[in-house]
Formats: sequence, C-alpha cells, structure tokens
Amino acid sequence: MDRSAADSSNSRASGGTTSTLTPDEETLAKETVPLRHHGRTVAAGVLVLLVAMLCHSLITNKNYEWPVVWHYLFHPQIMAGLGRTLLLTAVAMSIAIVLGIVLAACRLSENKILSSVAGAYLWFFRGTPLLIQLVFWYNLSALYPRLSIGIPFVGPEFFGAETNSVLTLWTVALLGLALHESAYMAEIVRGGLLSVPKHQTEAALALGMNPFTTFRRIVLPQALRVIIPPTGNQVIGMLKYSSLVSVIALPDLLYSAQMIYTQTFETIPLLIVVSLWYLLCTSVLSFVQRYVERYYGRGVAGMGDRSTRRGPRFSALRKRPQTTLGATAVRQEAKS
Amino acid sequence: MDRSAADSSNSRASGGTTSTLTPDEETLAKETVPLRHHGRTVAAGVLVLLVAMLCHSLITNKNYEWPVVWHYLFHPQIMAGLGRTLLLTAVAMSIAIVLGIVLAACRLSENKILSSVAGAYLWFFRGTPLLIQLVFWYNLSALYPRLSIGIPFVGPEFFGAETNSVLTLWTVALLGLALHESAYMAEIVRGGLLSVPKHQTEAALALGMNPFTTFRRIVLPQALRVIIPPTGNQVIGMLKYSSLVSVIALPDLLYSAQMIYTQTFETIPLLIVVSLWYLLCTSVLSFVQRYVERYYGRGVAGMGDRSTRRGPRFSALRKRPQTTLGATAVRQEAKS
Amino acid sequence: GESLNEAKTAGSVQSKDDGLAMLLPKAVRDKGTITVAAAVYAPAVMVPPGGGEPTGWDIQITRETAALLGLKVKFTIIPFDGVIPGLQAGRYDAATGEINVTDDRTKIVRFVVNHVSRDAFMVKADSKYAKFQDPLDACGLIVGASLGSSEAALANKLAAGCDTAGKAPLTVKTFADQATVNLALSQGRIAANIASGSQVAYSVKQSKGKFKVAEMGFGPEIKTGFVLPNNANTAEMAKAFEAATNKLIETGGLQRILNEQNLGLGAVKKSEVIPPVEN
Amino acid sequence: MNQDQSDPIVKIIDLRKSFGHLEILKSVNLEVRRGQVVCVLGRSGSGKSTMLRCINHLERPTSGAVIVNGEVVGYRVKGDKLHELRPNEIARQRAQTGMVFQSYNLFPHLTVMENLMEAPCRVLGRPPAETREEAQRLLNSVGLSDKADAYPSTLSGGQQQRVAIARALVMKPSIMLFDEPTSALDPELVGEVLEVMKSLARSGMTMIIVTHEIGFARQVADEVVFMADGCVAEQGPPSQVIDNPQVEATQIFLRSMTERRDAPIS
Amino acid sequence: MNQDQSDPIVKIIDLRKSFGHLEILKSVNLEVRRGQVVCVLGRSGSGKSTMLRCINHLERPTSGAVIVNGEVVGYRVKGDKLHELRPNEIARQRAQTGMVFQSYNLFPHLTVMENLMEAPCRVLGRPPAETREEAQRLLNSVGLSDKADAYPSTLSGGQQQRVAIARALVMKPSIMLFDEPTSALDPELVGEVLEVMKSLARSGMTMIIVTHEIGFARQVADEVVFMADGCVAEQGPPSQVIDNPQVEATQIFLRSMTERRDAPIS
Ligand SMILES: Nc1ncnc2c1ncn2[C@@H]1O[C@H](COP(=O)(O)OP(=O)(O)OP(=O)(O)O)[C@@H](O)[C@H]1O
Ligand SMILES: Nc1ncnc2c1ncn2[C@@H]1O[C@H](COP(=O)(O)OP(=O)(O)OP(=O)(O)O)[C@@H](O)[C@H]1O
Ligand SMILES: [Mg+2]
Ligand SMILES: [Mg+2]
Repeated sequence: MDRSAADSSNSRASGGTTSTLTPDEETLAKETVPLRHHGRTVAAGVLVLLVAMLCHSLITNKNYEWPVVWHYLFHPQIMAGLGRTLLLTAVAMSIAIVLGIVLAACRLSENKILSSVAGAYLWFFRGTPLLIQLVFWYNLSALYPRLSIGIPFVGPEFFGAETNSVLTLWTVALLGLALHESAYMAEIVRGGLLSVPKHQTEAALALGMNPFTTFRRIVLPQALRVIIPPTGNQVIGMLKYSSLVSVIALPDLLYSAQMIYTQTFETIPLLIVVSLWYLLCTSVLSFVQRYVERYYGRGVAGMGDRSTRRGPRFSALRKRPQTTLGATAVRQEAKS
Repeated sequence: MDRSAADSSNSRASGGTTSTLTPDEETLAKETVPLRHHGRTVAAGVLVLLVAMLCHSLITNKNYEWPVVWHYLFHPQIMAGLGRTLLLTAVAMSIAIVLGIVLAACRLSENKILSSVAGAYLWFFRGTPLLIQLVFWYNLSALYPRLSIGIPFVGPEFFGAETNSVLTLWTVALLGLALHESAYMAEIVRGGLLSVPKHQTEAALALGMNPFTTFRRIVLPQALRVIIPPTGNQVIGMLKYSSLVSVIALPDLLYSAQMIYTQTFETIPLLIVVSLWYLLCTSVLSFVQRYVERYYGRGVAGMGDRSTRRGPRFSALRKRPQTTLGATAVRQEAKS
Repeated sequence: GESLNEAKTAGSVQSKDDGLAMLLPKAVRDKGTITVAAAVYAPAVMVPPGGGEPTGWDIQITRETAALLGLKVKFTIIPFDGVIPGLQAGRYDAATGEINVTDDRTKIVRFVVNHVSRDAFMVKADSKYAKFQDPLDACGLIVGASLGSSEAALANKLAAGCDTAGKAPLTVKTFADQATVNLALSQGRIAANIASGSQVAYSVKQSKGKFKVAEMGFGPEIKTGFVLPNNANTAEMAKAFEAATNKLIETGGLQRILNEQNLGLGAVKKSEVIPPVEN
Repeated sequence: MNQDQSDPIVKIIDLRKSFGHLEILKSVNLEVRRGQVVCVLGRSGSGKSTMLRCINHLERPTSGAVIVNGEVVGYRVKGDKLHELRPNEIARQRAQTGMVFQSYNLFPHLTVMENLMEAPCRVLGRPPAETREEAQRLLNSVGLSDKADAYPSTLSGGQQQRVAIARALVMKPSIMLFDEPTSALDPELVGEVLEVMKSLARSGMTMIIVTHEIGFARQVADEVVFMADGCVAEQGPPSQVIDNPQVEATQIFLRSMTERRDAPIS
Repeated sequence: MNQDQSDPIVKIIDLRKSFGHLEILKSVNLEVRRGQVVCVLGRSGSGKSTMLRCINHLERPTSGAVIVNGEVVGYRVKGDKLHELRPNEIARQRAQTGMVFQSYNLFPHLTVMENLMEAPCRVLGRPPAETREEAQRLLNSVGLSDKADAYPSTLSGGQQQRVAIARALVMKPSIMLFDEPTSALDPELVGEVLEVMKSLARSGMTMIIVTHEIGFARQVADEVVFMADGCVAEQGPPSQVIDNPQVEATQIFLRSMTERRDAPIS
C-alpha cells in the first residue's frame, strides 16, 4: 500500500485489498528470518583481525623484552612503589571524602559567607593543575618558613613550628592530593545530596525526625547511591594521578620504575610492568565499585523504560540484598 | 503537652488545655523571631579572618616576587605555551568526542564482538595512567620501527612509513591525549544515551521515523543535556592534564614555564604565572559550560521537589530560550 | 639571570672540511642536517628566555664539530630522562648536554668524548660542609640529584657505601629537573646536591649567594661527550665525529669555547669513541 | 457509529508474545473494521499495552501476525518464510498508524509546533508551509491554538496529551491507537482529553483505545474487548460486555471499577 | 461519627502563606475537633496542600498561626514575640501529627518493617521488640502482614500507600493528615487504600483529608471544607457542601468532577 492510499484511507474503503487481507494462517506460521546487519558484521570482523595482529605481535616482537618484564614484575623496588601508591590513594581519598562532605555542606548552606568561601575554594582547587599544587605545598617554606597559631596580625604565637618539619614529604603528598581531590568530591557529594527528592526529607521530618537524623538515616544513604559511582571513578583516577607525586620525589609505583629505567634504559619493559600493576589495581577497584553500587542500589527498581508509570510496578523477583549494618542492629535488638 | 498525653489522646479528651488553645489573636500577630544558627556564624567569622590573613600575606610576603610574576605574565614564551595548551586541548578533545561517540555506539551495540572489543578498549585506556600512554606512543618506534598497511600476516605492504615520521611530536601528544580521553568520553556518551527514556524513542518510531532520524533528531539532542555537563568538566580536566605532554617535551604552558625556571630558578613566581593562566582558562570554560548547559536544558522544568506529581505542573514564566539551529531552519522554510 | 643575556657565539665559526665530511655515511652527508636532543643543563645547554636557538658550551661544541663535517644541527630540547630513550626510539640522530659516560649507557649508545668533568656537591651558603673528602663524609645527609643523571647513580652508590660501612644512612632524592633540586636545597629539604662541577658553578652564581660549592675530593674525572644511538650508521658517524672533534681540539676551538662559557675547564687532549669501534 | 464499512483494517491472527519465559499474549485474535471504535479493558498486566504495541511493531510478535491495511506488519512474505523488513520499511508502515501513550511522550526539547512538524516534514517530506498550516488547524481543533510556541513542560498534562493526539493526527494515519491516554492525568483534566477523542470518533477515525474510563467506553465504543491473562476473554458491543458481562473475570473487574466511586454518588 | 468530643485539637488562626510575591493562602481559619474527619476539596492550585503542610510546619506560615494540641506549632510565645523553636522541638511537635503524601514517600532503601521502625525507635526511643510487634500488628490491620521484609519498590502503589499509613500510625499520632492519598494510584488500587482510611475513621482517629474522591468524602466526612483561591470558600457537613453547594465555585467544581465519570454509568 503506498502513501497516497494511506492518506485517503479515512474517507474511502480501498478496494481490492481484501485478497491480501487474509493470507492463510499457514503462511503466517512460517519461519521468520531476522534482518541481518551487514555493516556491523564487517566491522566486527575487521576488529577481530586487528586484535589478532596485536596479540601476535605482543608475542613475537622481541622489543617487548618479556624476560625483563618478568624480572622486574615483583622487584622489591616496584613492590615498595606499589605499596606507596596504594597507601597514598587510600589515605588521600579518605581525607578528600571527609573534606568533600564538609565543603558540600558549606556550599549548600544558607549562610552566604560559608557558601561563597566554599565556592572560591572549589574554583581555585579545580582550576589549577595538581602538579602545580604539589610543587607549591612542597615549597611552602620558601614562602612561609614558619607556621604558627596565634592571634592574627597582633597577638602572640601559641604554637609554632618550622614549615618543613610540619610539611614532611608524606604530609605534602597527602595534603596536595587530598585538597585537590576534595574539590571534586565536594561537587559529587553535592550532586548526590541534591538528587534525593525533597519529598524524602519531608516524609522524615513529618515523622518527627530532627534534621540531623533525617540527614544521616534517610538522605545520606540514598545520596550514596548517586555518590558512589563517580567516587569509584575518582578513586581509580586518584590511583593514576597520584603518580604526579614524583614531582616531589616521593617514589610511588611509576616513579620507582622511572628511577630504574632512567639508569638501565629498559623503558618499554618497565612501563609494561607498571601498566600491568595499574591495570590490576583498577580492575580490582572497578569490581569492588560494581559490588558496592549494587549494594547501595538496593530497593530501587531499575526499570528505566517503565519509569513514568504512576505507581511503581511490582518488580518481580528482585534479589534481596543484605541490609545495612544499622538496620540489622535494630532487628537484632528487636529479637533479643 | 507531653508525650504520654499525645499517646492517649485518641481515647480521652485531655482536660485543662482549653485556656492555651485560644491565645488572643494579638499574640499571634506579634513579630516572629527566626532561629539563629550560632555555629554557622562562628564558622563564617573564622573563615573570613583566614581569608583576610591569606590576602594580607599574598601582598606583603616578598617571597611571592610579584614583580617577577608580572614580568613573565605576558612573556612571549609563556604566551606561545598557552597557545599550544589551548590548541592541544581543543584538538584532542574534538577527536576524543568523536571517538567517544563511536565507542559508545559499539559498547551499546547488540553485536557481542563490537561491544566486547569496545569494553576491552575502555578497560585498557581507563586503567593505565596517561603519562605511561604518552611515553608509550612516543617510544612506539622502539617496538615497531615501521608502520604499514597491507594484508596482515601474509600479504604485501600497500603503504608504509617510518614510525617516527608518522608519529611526530604533535601526533603523539594528540593521539595520546585523545585516545585516553575517548575512553572517558565513551562512558559519558553512553550514560547520556541511556538517560533518554525509551519512551521517547518509541514515540518517534511510532510516528514513522527511522532509527537514524530518531537518534539524530530526538535521542541525541536530549542526551546532550546529560552529556554536556560532564564533558565540560572533561574539557577543563584536559586543559590541566595536557600539561603531561611535557614528558615528551612538547612545550605547553607548564613546560614553557619549566624551561624558564630550570635556568633562572624563579620557580615560585613562574608557577604563579602558570596558575593564573590556568585559572583564567578554567573560569572562562566554566562560564561557557554553564551557558551551554542552560541552552540544552531548555524545555525541561527543573522543579525537582514537585517531580513526582502525576502531570507536569504549569511551570510559570519560563524564559523561552533560543531554538536549535535545525528547528529554526524548519521554521524558516515554513515561512518562506 | 643576567649571564644569559651575554650573547654567546650563536653561529658556527668553523667551515666545512671536505676530508672530514667524506667520513660521514652517504645518507647523512646528503641530508646535511642532524637532529640532536639536549636537556637544559646550564651552562652546557641553555635556552634563551625569549626563545630561539639554544646556547651553552656543549651546544657550541656540537655545532662547531658538525660544521666541520658540513652538517647543520637542529636542536630539540627535552627532559633529561627522555634523552637516551629518545635515541633508542630513533627519534634523534644524536644527543648532547654534558652526558656522562657510564657503563649502563655504553651498553646501548656510543660516545664521542669531548670533555671531562668532575662532580661536585652544592650546599647552602651557611652549611658547615665545605668539602667532601671521603665517600663516607656524606653519610647521614639527604642528597638530591636529577632524575636519570649519572649523579643520581653515584648518590645511590654512596648510600650503599654508608650502609655497608654501618654509618648513618644517606637518603637519595631524585627530582625531575635541576630547578626543583635547587628549590629543595634552598628550603633545606635536602642537605646537598650532587651535579657536574660546571652545573654547580652555574647554580651557585645564579643563587646570588644562597649556595656554595663543596668540592668532591673522592670523585673521579668523568668523561662526557657527544652521544650516538646504535644503528647501521653508528660506526661511520662515530669515526667522523671523533675526527672532527680532534680537529677542533687541534685548532684550539674547543679550549676557546670552554674559556668563553665554562671557565676554561674540562678540555680533553684527544677525542675517543666509547665503546671503541671495531676494525 | 460508522459501522457501515465492513472490510477489516486491522486483523490480528493468533498473536503470541513472550518476554523470556513469560508468555504475556496467548493467541490473540481480533478484527477491527474501518471506522470502528474498539475499547480494550482489562486489569493491569493483562497484556493490553503489549497487544497495542504489536500492532505497530513496537514489539516483535513471538508468533502470529498483525495485518494492517492488508500488509503484514514488520515482515515480507517471501517464499515460505517471513523476512523481517528493514527499519525504513517498518517506519513507512508505522507512519500509517498513530499512537498516543499514557505518558504523552512529547519531545521535551521541541516546541509544540516543532513536535507536530518533525515527523511529517522529515518522514513524509511534506512541504513545511503546508504542514505548518495543517498543524495549526489541528491545534485549533484540540483547543490549543495559542500554544504553538510553548515547550511541553510548560503545559498541563491534559494539554500535553491533546498535543500528543494532534501530533499523531498530523501524519494522517488510517488508524489511531490509544494506550490509557487519560490515566496519567489529574482527575480534573481527564474530561478535556476525552472530549477530543469523542469528536475524533465522531469524525469516523478508526480507533483502538485501551482505557479504564468505563463511562467513556460505553459512550463511544462500537465494540468492547475485555482482556484477561493475555487472551480476549469477552468481546461485543458495550451494552453486552459492560452492562451484562458473561465472563466472571469481566464481572469482577467491572464491579471493582464501579463500586468505589459511584455507589455513594448515585 | 464521633462528634461528641468538642475541644478543638487543631485550630488555624488567620493563616497566610506567600511564596515570594505570590500569596497562596489568604487568611485561612479552621477548627477541627477531636475525632472529627474533615475532607478538604478544591481545584488544583487552590492551596490545599499548602494549608496541610502548615499544620505540621513543613511550611513556615507568613503570618497567623496553627495551634495543635494547645501548642503553637513551630513557635514559642516569649514576651511579646514568637520565637522560632529549635529543630528538635519542632520535631517533637511533628511526631504528634501523622502525614500521608500523594506520592507515598516510603524510604526506598529500607524494608517495610524498617520503614515502620525507624521513627518510633530513633525519635521516641521506643524499645525495638515492642515496636516491632506494634508495627506487625499495624501491617496486619492494613492487610500487608506478609510484606514486612519487602522493599517498597516491589510493592504496588496501593500497597505502598497502605504501608505509608501504617508508618504514620506507628507513631501514635493524635491527628492524621492525608494529602490526596489515592490520586497517584491506578484506578483499581484506589479502593483498598480508601478502605483502610474508612476503618481508621471508624476507630475515632482525627483526620484531615485532602482528596478528589467525592464519593468517599460523602461517606466518611463529618465536615467538608471547600477551598478556592487560598480561602475556605464553603464549609459544612457533606450533605450541604457536596449535595447542595451554595457557592458558585463549589458548584462548578463538583459538576466538573461528577459529569465526566458518572453520568454514563448511572
Ligand atoms: N519489555 C518487557 N519485558 C518484560 N516484561 C514486560 C515487558 N513489557 C511488559 N512486560 C510484562 O508484561 C505484562 C503485561 O504488560 P502490559 O503493559 O501489556 O499490561 P497492561 O495490560 O497494559 O497493564 P497496565 O494496565 O498496567 O498498562 C506485565 O506483567 C509486564 O510486566
Ligand atoms: N515551594 C513552593 N514555591 C513556590 N510556589 C509553590 C510552592 N509550593 C506550592 N506552590 C504554589 O502554590 C500554589 C498552591 O499549591 P498547593 O500545592 O497548595 O495546591 P493544591 O491545592 O494542593 O493543588 P493540587 O491539587 O495540585 O495538589 C500552586 O500554584 C503552587 O504552584
Ligand atoms: Mg498498559
Ligand atoms: Mg496538593
């Protein structure tokens, strides 16, 4: 049937179509042949070929120097670097998360001063490269040889110390990474808090919960569902960007390898060693991230395509995840 | 009224409360005094003091060497570096966006091979530090001295060239930045495409649009609303992380400054110069980002707190933003 | 720094020696230009703040040697730790910049020696150290060097020496460039820096009295030179540059350059190729 | 209304549809004649929407077929096999059926006029000037003459749904499918949408309407289909299915619908 | 029902509320006696929800006051000024009023039982064992005895709303506020929620219900309040306000509500 017929079909019965209107049921019970997507098939073929070539050359190309890779893979200097990288990532990220929550709270505060100082902080720390920030903190004593706490401008010093004795190498590295990262975390936390519908807060308040309990028991757990995925990405990012601490001569994973290959010139094999470790760490982290995301996504029906229905639909057979520790505690008390 | 009274209020009338039940209307017309938040006020005060101290020391501390900062601020070498940084960011980001869309399409494809090769790509490029990737590309000729196109494993070479003549400094920098970034962009694009409700696709298909038109006219414009904010962040990130190309000696903004202070040892003032330029660029980009976000957010009522109502509410007085170029074109055709 | 503005011999004062030029591989001779990598390492390699061609004594030696062979030089300034990997990757035809001859390096590249230097310590002006007579004198200190330099390796050797001698441990910090080393020293994050004597002299001059030289009494004389990657051309190239360097020495050009830019220090009597070319 | 034309415009033959192992439609057979208004009732989950979506191939049937305007929807009969059509051909078939969804599904990034002009201009290649006139005429007829330049989010639910109807009509479809067009609306806004649908029925449009509005079904339907568990449980004129249902499932359903609201009023 | 107790439990005095320059409530006065069931009708935007939300201080009145159980809600009278209470004191006041929202607002990350136990255990410090028994008893009474460990997203709308009612009741409030409790529900599911509310009314609970269900209001209300434009336009027993409205706004509203659905049925 062509278009002109469709256009006029409201006003007149189109003749002669009756014969095709009832094909015998046999025809319609016949096998159906799905459409083939030739473009996709060809693209996939080319890709498979390329991957095969890559694998082939990985094995046969002598320049990869696999024996050297193997020799350094568990080298104590590399292991020590890996340890430092992991420690840096864990500690700096923890500080950054706490700072980020505080900054997000300030940014969302009704107090204009708090909110704009937090805004300026975010602007500055997101606006300059981490590398520069690290160099800056490391060289703070060039600007301020002595740090002290006292009454500003006039008063006596209550406590003071040499800048360098306060800002040790690790302090600088952690401070630099954490302050920079906290600016990003603040934005993530803020987004998470704003994502919890105001209705939830109202329902909790209406039940007589005070604002703090409401935040801790109702808003935060739900915000975490939104906060966790980007935080996972930040952790992975931190793992990698923490390698910038090499600028202040803290030998993390990458820098340990650089210290070796700048002397032995086995650049490629050592970069492969480092890459393998980074890939392992990021894969493990991604795995943990997915697990944690699932945990915090509990109780949320993820059927995006039916989301505009008025009432949420019975979502059948959702695996019941573990409860929160807090909630479990309540239940156990209840049983005792 | 205490709690026990509240508990039993269903069953008995509590006596003697009638006198307080009707305070004269005069009382209730009295001025209301809002609650004061002392904690916040103190915090704000301390912050203001700290900011004042910081400003004071910025001006009075000789170690900042402001005359040197001023001397280098518009120094031709710094300007050239800034230009290269901007060029790198713009070109690498453009390539990354295009690659990211292709990767996202592959990742979402029903073809298992395409989707898993794309997955492996993302895994690899997100899992290793940019620094390593840059060094790798830079040293690719140590692995493959000659690049050629031909029939793999057996056939003749159709086209071939020295690796180093193909991978010039700029090629390496752009390739490294773009490939790394494309992995992140792919995830962003994927998230954006998935955020458009399936309903929208169905409505377009039901109107007789083919899948391509549906994608281009209905899904993509709506996905952009979700894609743009994180892409803006990526651009800002790229601006800063592009400074890693200094490892392959491409004199971007930071490296240009480093070349100067390696000889003159005026490290701190030159880092300040660089920071100022980065801050300026990121501020401008943030401003542009906010503008573009507003543009793509058109037609979306942003009243999060009333979002669970059945029908969207009349959102009064929304400023009517400019239409898309495409849509405007339709309208102009219609008028002609 | 004002010393940078004293325009050094920017162009070459040598003219082509056809006999020497015939020693070059034909491909190189026909091309007429070589790409040479160098890291900023004042005063051997410096870049004028306004941009333009690099200067420094090792740059000038390279330029004049190449001129004798009829070659033009295109310099590429890169970080020090990228110089030798860059040669390995075939990105450059040669490298220069007070690069020390070490065992690790001679395994993968070939040197044409044109200069000798001594390492020295640099300390703060108010430091109690004036001279390090014995390798164990530095034990207990934090010592800085730049990444990938032979001085970093030397510092590590000293640290190992302190350990075996049961002395207080020597800590080594390696930084990406000399500027960062100097900054760390000026703030007391490191107690001493090991670098080549000429680099130390230059830094001391730049520091306007903040730093001083502490001589290294035990350090050997270290050969430095023009570096060539190992490939099909290496043998011929090395021979040609050895001959050209010898001519530069004979004509007094080498001493003149060092007089102008390195307080006259470090000239060799005769060039050599390390490792030597067979036949 | 117009029951005089008697050739079936939609014919559903032994339609089955499963999602994974779950069989949602179990052999549905139905004929709709030109100009007929068919209302589909049934409780939530009985497969009403799924059946409607099979009619324009938004769902691919597991077996059986839907024939619209004499063409098998989504397939070409070739030899002894049904070959799936290419996306462009399916799109051409879909352009003949208008569909209105529960959640309006207007395109939020386009104005009302752009919503209406997008498909006719891009799919049918109609001249914009003419389409714009046609669209404005349709907007007038659904009572929204002044909303052409508004964005959907600034409209009430009832207004959005009326735009959605106009958007489907501007394609000049030969049949209109409605999937609970009023159940996402504030009670006050239901009336205005039903009014538009009534006048559409009066104009002779063939319509299949999934709805919970029993009163409306009684008023406009030529035929009422009651679905239960993926089958057509009862079918006939409203006077039979609504007022005198034979099947128990229908009786229970209608009782639950009328009891609550209407008992205390009458 | 229980109209014998005559001391007002809620008293709204000259309540005004503006959002920015928009005055939503313009001097509302209302008294609700203990055990009374008050239904509030009015068209969308007339300020029904805003009034309800002022009763438990979810909105801060612009002027005027709400007195619940003899206490000014949200303020302390001190000298000649009204001092705002601290958050903890407001929370204590709110614990005396239960509220049920249109969109249920169950906590999605907690199971049904956890939803019920959260507030009594944390706010009132009730012993968990006892609370759990009480909560289970309430779940039984709303017909959801087997759903204690389900997550809200696995429940139907009607079930969720019944849980929301139980969650409010477990706090033993002296008054219950309902804001269109059934208007987000599928038509089939409305009945079960109204049934729970009816039995709550029979048990003597004081209730203020904003609703569009006219039939229900007629059945259970002691008093019907019709709001228009931020004022109480008409007030009285259902027999008067619903069946014999005096004010024109009420007449128009009721006509629009009944015409559409009920005419063709009766
Ligand atoms: N894409 C899908 N994947 C899996 N199950 C689906 C899908 N679409 C629908 N279903 C299931 O098929 C059943 C019938 O759905 P359908 O939407 O056709 O019912 P309905 O009669 O329209 O109900 P309602 O009145 O709620 O719209 C439901 O149980 C639903 O969960
Ligand atoms: N937080 C707010 N900020 C600004 N305007 C508001 C706010 N809350 C409500 N309004 C406006 O106040 C008016 C009355 O709202 P309210 O929700 O009280 O009406 P309602 O009678 O409950 O209507 P409905 O039946 O739609 O729920 C509306 O026009 C609404 O847009
Ligand atoms: Mg449906
Ligand atoms: Mg309301």
